[in-house]
Amino acid sequence: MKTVTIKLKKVPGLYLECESVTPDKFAGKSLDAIAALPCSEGKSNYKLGDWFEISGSAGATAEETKIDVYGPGTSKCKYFGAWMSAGEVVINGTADMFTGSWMTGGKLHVKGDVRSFSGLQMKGGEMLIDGRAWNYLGAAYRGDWRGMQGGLIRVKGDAGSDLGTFMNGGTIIVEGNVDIHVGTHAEGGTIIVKGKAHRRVGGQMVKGEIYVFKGCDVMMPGFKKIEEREIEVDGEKHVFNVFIGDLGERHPKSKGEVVYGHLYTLKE
Amino acid sequence: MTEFIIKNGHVFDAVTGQKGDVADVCMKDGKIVDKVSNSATVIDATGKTVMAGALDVHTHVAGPKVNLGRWYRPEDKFRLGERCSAKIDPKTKIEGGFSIPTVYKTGYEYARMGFAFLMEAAMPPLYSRHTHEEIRDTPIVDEAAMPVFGNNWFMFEYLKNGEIDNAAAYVAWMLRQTKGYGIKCVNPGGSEAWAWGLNCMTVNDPVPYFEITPKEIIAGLITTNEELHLPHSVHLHSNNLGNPGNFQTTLDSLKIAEDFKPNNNLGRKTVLHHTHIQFHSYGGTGWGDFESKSKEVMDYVNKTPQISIDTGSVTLDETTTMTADGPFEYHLGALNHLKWGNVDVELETSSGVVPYVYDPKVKVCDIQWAIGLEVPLFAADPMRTMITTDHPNAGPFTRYPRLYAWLMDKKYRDDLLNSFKYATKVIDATYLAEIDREISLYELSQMTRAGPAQVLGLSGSMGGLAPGMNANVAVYNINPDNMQKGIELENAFAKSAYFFKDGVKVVENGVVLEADPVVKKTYWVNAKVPENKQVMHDINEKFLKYYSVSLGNYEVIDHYAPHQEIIEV
Amino acid sequence: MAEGEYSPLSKLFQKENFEDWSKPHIVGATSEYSSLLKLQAMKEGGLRKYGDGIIISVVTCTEIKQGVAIETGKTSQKYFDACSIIELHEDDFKALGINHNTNVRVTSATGSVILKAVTTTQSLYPGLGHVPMGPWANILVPSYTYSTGEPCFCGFDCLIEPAPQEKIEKAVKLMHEKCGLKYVGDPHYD
Amino acid sequence: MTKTIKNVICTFCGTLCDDLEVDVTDDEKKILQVRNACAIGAEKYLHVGNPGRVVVPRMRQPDGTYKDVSYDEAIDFAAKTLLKAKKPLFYGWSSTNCEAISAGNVLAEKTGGVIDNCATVCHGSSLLAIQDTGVPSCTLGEVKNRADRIIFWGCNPAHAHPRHMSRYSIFPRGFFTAKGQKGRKIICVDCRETDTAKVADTFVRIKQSYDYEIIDAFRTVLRGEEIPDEVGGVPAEKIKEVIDILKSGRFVTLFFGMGLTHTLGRNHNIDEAINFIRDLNDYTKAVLIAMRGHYNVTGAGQVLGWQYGYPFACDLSRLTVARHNPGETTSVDLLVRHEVDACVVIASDLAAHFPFEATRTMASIPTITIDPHISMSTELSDLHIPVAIVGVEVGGCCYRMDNVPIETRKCVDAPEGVLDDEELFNRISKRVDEILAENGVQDASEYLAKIEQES
Repeated sequence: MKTVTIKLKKVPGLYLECESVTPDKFAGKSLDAIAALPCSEGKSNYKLGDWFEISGSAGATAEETKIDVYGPGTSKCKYFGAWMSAGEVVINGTADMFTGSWMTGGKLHVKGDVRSFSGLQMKGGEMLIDGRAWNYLGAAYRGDWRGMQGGLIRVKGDAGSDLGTFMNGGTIIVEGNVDIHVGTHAEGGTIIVKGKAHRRVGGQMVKGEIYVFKGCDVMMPGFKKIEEREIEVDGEKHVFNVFIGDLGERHPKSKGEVVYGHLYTLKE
Repeated sequence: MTEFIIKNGHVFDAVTGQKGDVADVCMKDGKIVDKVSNSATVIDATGKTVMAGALDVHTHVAGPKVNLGRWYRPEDKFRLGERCSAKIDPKTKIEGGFSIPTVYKTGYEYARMGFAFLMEAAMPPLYSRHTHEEIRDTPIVDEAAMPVFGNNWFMFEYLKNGEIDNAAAYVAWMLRQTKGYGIKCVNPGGSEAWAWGLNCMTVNDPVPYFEITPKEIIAGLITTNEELHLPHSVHLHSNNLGNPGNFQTTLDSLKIAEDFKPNNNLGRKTVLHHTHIQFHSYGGTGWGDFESKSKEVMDYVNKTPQISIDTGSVTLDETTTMTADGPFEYHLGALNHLKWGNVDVELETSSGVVPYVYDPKVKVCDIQWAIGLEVPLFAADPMRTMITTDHPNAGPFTRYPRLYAWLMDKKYRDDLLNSFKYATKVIDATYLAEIDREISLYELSQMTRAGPAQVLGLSGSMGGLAPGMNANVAVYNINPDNMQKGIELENAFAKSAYFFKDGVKVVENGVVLEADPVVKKTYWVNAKVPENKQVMHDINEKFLKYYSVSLGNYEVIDHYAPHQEIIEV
Repeated sequence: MAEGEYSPLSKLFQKENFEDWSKPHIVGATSEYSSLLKLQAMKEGGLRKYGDGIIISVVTCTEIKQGVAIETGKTSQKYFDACSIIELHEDDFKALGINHNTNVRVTSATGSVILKAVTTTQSLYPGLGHVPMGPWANILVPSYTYSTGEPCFCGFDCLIEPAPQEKIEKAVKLMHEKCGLKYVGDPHYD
Repeated sequence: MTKTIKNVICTFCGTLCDDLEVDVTDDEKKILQVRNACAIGAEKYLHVGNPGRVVVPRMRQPDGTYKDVSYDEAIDFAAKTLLKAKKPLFYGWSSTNCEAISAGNVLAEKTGGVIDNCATVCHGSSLLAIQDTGVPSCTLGEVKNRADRIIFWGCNPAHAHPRHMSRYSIFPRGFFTAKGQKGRKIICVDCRETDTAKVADTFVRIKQSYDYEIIDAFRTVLRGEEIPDEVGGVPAEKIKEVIDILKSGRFVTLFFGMGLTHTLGRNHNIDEAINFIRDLNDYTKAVLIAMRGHYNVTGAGQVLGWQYGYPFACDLSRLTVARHNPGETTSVDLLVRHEVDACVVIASDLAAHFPFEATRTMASIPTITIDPHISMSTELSDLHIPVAIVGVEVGGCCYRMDNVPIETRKCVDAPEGVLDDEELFNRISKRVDEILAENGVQDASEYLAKIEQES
């Protein structure tokens, strides 16, 4: 696993779009070829070399390439690891919007926070966020009914609103608390929230599982409690209240009986 | 204006009868001429194919439902992660959208494929100002739009009482107000029934409250059309679109045209044009035993000379269906549970927009694709058969080159047919496997140039290379002697070597040279009818009581169509 | 208010009265969280007293007077009268201990301004106030948009404290001071 | 003697009433009388020349005063500011005609800006919801002729659209609704009992910011499932009663406004309302219409739609691709996150209607305001360019709240020497081309690179 280290020279004035900071774009390139990759701030088109000090060497293929990102202004850089399919990206600090969006594989580790629209329409791969994540984590692009299809997103801190909108598959685990609208329009996949949800959990949900350990303030009227069951979730065994939901939404039939979304809250 | 001469290209033109023989085409002051002075710029077209500018008879490129489609499909500009929005040529504007392109992309892509004229298929009269604004902003290609009359309250009353001269006076007034081109009839009676959530499934279902059947509406509209000697025939989208077993309704609708004769002095020989006939030739009782009935429908069409059709072939892409047939879009939305848009227009029509994915792995979509190719291959008279995809319903117009390649190369289409997951089921349900016919370049020029020009009544100025016609000439890198096959043929049609619009070189090697060359015209028809007090009284009364817009603000003034081409009839 | 700094009120929302919610956004944090505070306060017997003021939820909507005043002119007296008011419910007047048409200081998570408290013909429920859309209302509106682009004009919480002596600022002067620009009158409207 | 102009279109709110009559003096200089207009419309026509009207461009000096400058100076300053900026914001467009918007889009593409209209602070959430679930809608004439069940959810037409109720929704006698108000059942759902609620038959008072839960309860009852006995301050019996009223109607219409778009959940409230109307279509005909605020905010979205494909928040700053990310490219987010370094406010008042966080950023970056009157934004901007008022001094196309285009009429001449919007944008675009040609560069990004090399 070859490592390329890039360090931001100065904090961008407005913001920086670094779509080219992905193992796929770095693989098999020399240092000055990497430095020639494009990045832009509004109208002005720059080269990666203008903004980043680049060292180390890139692997032959994307799997063998690891990218370490340092620097004070990473919180103003967008599209880190977007459309990456393999390899590893480690961001030591906060990353701005669209981090790891349209990701199909590989590992993305963000040591700080991640702003909105990260992990958008993810198909595979793994994303680990040590800080907090903002809104639309693992959601779908505006207007698209095919949301996140696979992969794993793990957030150690809190997450914002609209978590996993239009989700079709994959798993999102949030250790902290979550804001409104969890798993809206979900059609599959699993969302595990170890903390507390504010309101509107599982609105318009068709299929899929949502675990909210500390429950939510106001339950959706469309959810009905059916039973209490012990389930093993993310390595821990707990007894959960099981709700089926959103009864206001249209639910398909598969093999004869109707498919519902499931909402689990801890039984204390 | 400069002069051009295109030397020794293989010319295919049905108007002058040239079937690929090497000849020169001369252009001066925007018109085709016999010869030019030696100061003309020479274009060497050796080993290339030369045709007139193509005409698209039926496409949804401008209007309120097209724009609702653009509004509510941002992912169409961002298709599957790779951006479908970019600035392709140095001088042109940013182009956007795959199934519903923005007006700039529409104009530039049609020019790159060598198209000179587009017919906007459905224009709600109340929104005609919006349609004309979009037509004005579409660069390069000439355009016209057909207002919809099949569900108009005035037409219901006049046709119910058989007052043909009142109906003719109303249609003439409406064409002047909306700067429209001809009579479009979508799901006659059905869209008005949809205002109460109902529909007319066959030709004899009466419309709620107005008690008129689609058969009477179609017959009345044809009579009115011939009474006014309009350049284009009635453009029909019959009832029961898209349901299995609807080929019977289609045949009933086509039979209505038997006892009518064309009556105009613009060279039109047909009385009824049935559009996107692929959607109307389905057999079977449900999606399980869904099969192709294109043979039965095309046998009837080949027998009756006064009917013309356009195919509406499926191109197996993720696209957006949009039509003035409100009830059909609601049922399609209930079928695939995707986002459903709907706009009902007061006193006039309704419309619906639903995305649809023609997935090669789904049996029904493959059969629809096969039907879309069988229809032109069964056609006996290419002059009465036009190739369209009812853009964007069956597929985006940018797929026309692939459609031509499928029709002109049997191996290219059979490879796809046999690659389907349910290939055996599809082959049993359709005729495509047995058809060996390959469309020739000459037949293609009839289907896309001379045929549409004749049906639209424009054969005097468009669709051919005879002297005096408009200088719309397309040159493709196709050598008829050793014609490319499959994907190369498709790419050759997609990027024309040269394209001249009204004598101005607009495209060279697939690159559009200027952002907005001032060559675009808007066509509309001004039908002269005697003064009719009764109709004007009805119009004033209805506008006062039932319209939400006052009569004084209904007309589309000249400011919306700066370069007009008025056809006096 | 620089990045990271809070208005006095939002300190209240964050720390004392309910669990520690870490905000998703630092500047202009929404105080919609604080409807949690109201929820909690309502459980404890309805009154939302805080110091000598009360906490209510505020909505900003359009008004016919405000619409007409826009056409008269944004610097006209009619616009000043139409937009620098806050409508409260009778119980809230009693809770504040003031009578109608007195000035109050209204503080939200992102700003505070002086408005005139008036009664309304369009009845509210206790705990809901209404400020007509305008420059005064938009000093209070938090700019957090939940990543949809739409700020929260309806349903943010404010602390209302009686301030009979203080004067309501004119719109342009208010804007200049808050933006840190030197206010110099203009012949067009002074 | 006076001249009467008929069928004048009132250019204030989204209802776009087109039956006004304006009396003007013979030399078409002054408006004397307006008939058939509501209070707001009348005020607009009778106070065209009020003290706040400006006729010469004003440039802000360092000491805070404004000095009159000529149009050419103003246009030169505007062109240079936009070219120097890395990412200019073009906000507003809702109170001008569609021709000016097209001309403005040309300028925005040349200078790589973000084009955004008033929908971001008005019905932006509705447009996001339409992008998720589509919109079953119709024209206002269909409502007038057929609707017998009307719901006003979170909107107050008595105050915001005064003539809407008498022209389209409650009182008119249409083709199938000859009994007018008697033949219709009006339901008003809001957190305060507005003046519209006083006209309605049933008023449902809900607790503020619980719309999403209540509509979900409506849909659950519609599917025949059980709901808790009290949702968002509304008892379950009330919900069932409203559902029965709606199911018994032949044509249900839902009008919704700021009550749904501005409260907690934003686009999801309208997403849920659209799904509710779509479910109702299984029982009876149901449509919904958004109560758009300004008279041409719909037109701004339509022009941007057919030219670049998006309803609002269209980011052209990459000069080669048009992008749309509400939450990133919308005006409030751009200003609050300091992602734009120049701003053009056209035909709207940013400072008065944006949260103060965003206004403060606008005051700190070079700003050009294009507005006929003095407003909050003009006092915080560096340059104020006056233009003619659309609908009074200039014609042009505008779009009503149900997307119907109507051509506005010119009643009086503009004051001496005042340009109209379209003319102004064409001249700025020409000036931008001249500057690019002088520096021998192809487009704005090369111009910026050239400047950075020199500095």
